[in-house]
Amino acid sequence: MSAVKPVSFTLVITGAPYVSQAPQTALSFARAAVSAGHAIDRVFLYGDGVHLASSLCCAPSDEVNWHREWSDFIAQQQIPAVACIASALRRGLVDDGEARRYERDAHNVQPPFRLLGLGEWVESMTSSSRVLYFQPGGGH
Amino acid sequence: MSAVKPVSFTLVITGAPYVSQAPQTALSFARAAVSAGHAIDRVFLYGDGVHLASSLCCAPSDEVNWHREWSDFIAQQQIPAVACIASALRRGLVDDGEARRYERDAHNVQPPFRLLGLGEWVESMTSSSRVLYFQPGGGH
Amino acid sequence: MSESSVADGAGMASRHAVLHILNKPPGHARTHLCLATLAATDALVLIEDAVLALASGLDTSAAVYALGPDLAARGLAADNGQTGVIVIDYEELVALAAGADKTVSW
Amino acid sequence: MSESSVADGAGMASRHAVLHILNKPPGHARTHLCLATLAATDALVLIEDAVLALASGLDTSAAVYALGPDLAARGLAADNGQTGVIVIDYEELVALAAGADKTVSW
Amino acid sequence: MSVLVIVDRSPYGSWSGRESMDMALSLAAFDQPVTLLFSGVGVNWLRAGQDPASIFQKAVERNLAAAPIFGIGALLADQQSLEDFGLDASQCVTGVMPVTVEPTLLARFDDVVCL
Amino acid sequence: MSVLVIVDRSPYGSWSGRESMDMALSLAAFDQPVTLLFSGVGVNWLRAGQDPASIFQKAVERNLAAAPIFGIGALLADQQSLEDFGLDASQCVTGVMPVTVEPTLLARFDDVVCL
Repeated sequence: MSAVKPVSFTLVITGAPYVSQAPQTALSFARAAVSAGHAIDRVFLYGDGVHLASSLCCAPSDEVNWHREWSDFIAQQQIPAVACIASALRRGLVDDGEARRYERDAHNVQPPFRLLGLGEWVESMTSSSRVLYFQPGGGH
Repeated sequence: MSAVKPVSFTLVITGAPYVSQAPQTALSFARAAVSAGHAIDRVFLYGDGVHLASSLCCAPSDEVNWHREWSDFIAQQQIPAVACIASALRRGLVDDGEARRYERDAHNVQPPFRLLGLGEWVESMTSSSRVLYFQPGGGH
Repeated sequence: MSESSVADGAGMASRHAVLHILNKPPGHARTHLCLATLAATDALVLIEDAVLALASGLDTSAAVYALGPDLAARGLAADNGQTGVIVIDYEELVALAAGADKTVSW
Repeated sequence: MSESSVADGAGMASRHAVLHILNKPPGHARTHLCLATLAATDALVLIEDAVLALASGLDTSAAVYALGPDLAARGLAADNGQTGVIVIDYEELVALAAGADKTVSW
Repeated sequence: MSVLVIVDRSPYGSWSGRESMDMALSLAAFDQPVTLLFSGVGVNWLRAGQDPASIFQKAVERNLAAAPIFGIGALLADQQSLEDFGLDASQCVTGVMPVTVEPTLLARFDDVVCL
Repeated sequence: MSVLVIVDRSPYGSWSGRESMDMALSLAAFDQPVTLLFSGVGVNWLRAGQDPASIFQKAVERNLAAAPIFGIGALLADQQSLEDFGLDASQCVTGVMPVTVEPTLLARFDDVVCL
């Protein structure tokens, strides 16, 4: 691995689990990056990717639980994990604070994911060596 | 309107609000159908369309609240409204009963939408005069 | 539009074996599939992003309808490059769907 | 794959100005856009549905890589109609991305 | 009522094709006549030797080969699309019938579903 | 760091194009150099005279015309795509600059974003 100089990645995920392959490919990439000694500065969920932060997704019992795989990886590696607040609210993803603000009786954003603005992504664009996008395929 | 013999429609919606135009077009169609004296047997949410049943979607204040528009229309017209349970569970939509079964501390399916199987759609295929599909465009 | 034009829409629909309803933009693989199955005696209704086909061109001998609100949203008119397209509203779309033998949503 | 081939991957990447990562299936408009911006000195990595391009054919003089697990999932091998394609794993994809001047995710 | 369910989405990159096949299986489970048609990139669902376990997804190949047992009338595939992806019958799951996609094809069915 | 944000999704049928434009506006809001490129069906975002209120959606035309005020460097449009959709500069919002989409175009930017 010494041939590759360590860099820092931000991974942007714009496809939902069990709808697109994006969260799966991103996780395989993330694990390989960490193994190779690279840093992951941030995981940023945008567009339909915010559904990866849902605490209410009930994966079929015979399929991999991508929510749990991602949550565990993020927690183990202590990677800041952000879902875009604008994408999230319009797609029915709210955390405790937004639930109060919008007077909803439930919330469904799974920590360690946090709802924050696109400024987090801009920060990655200026500070990470590479920003990669894991998107839906041609599904729709 | 007398030129058109009244028929019964089932409307299947497979695109999410604020992601695709599908729920908007479907509602305009549904309102026009009811005005013309046609019956709507059932609204069936499938695929990403299940997000229309979310109780936690917080629409931007300067945009139409499609969740409320649809809920009000369904309640006023007393149209059976179903979200496919398999599509819903893998996309993070659970009702009270499924929340208990999967041991989740919240639920986010807005009545009058109910979670039921594809058998409801099959029933529409055999009993409705026309089954129309309102799908995502070429967004992904 | 007037009620008589709604009745006209239904009358036209009754001549069409299949009413094809397309919402995909030009260039989408689904557009090709729709056109490959479109008989000259069928009718095609362009809704949502599919109305952009009026600007890029559409090669069919079938009857073509386009949903007016979707045209207006995109700054298009029926005469945007394509001739013989009939602009309809949601009421007429309902009449076409109710009057057709069969509908396919592409 | 061996560590030395990972190093090779990184070595190759350093020669490429832009690493294009494509996940759309053949026929998708994005595929055309990707190919239109692909320089002969760039590299193209096919992942997810894009690996199907090995079956349908791909016209480029740029270096082409394809993600092995996505090929296997779809029952394809590197020699499926397309010559000169280099099969890589996630480790090599990371090395390519880390070593490239710039990456574009299509 | 006989229904044609068309699958024109590619395998594994999105779940859309699976959800179409679930519809076909559901019709069959309720004893409704149903036929599957694979078109465009969708024909790649039919390729023999798929190993989706490599990307941690479930295989559909065996389900498709067993389609008649589940009550699905036929597995049709667009001849042109098969050629576009270098597929002939010997490289497909068993029971695939190539057809030409043309207007008369739809006329054989009471309903057509294409998600 | 200068960023090219590419919009190749059609207007109104999906929100994807808007979410790309939000990214461009966000970069501009944080004083990062950013350019928008419209390509394929995406060039239809640039057509003058859009009336999305007819389908109860928000207009973006005025925002695009005001792009320089928001700090967006330029509104580029693929010349071929403009022709494909029968558009010339006079039918577009003001300030659109036609370009040829080719490898050298990307070389002018440090980063390229295409959702």
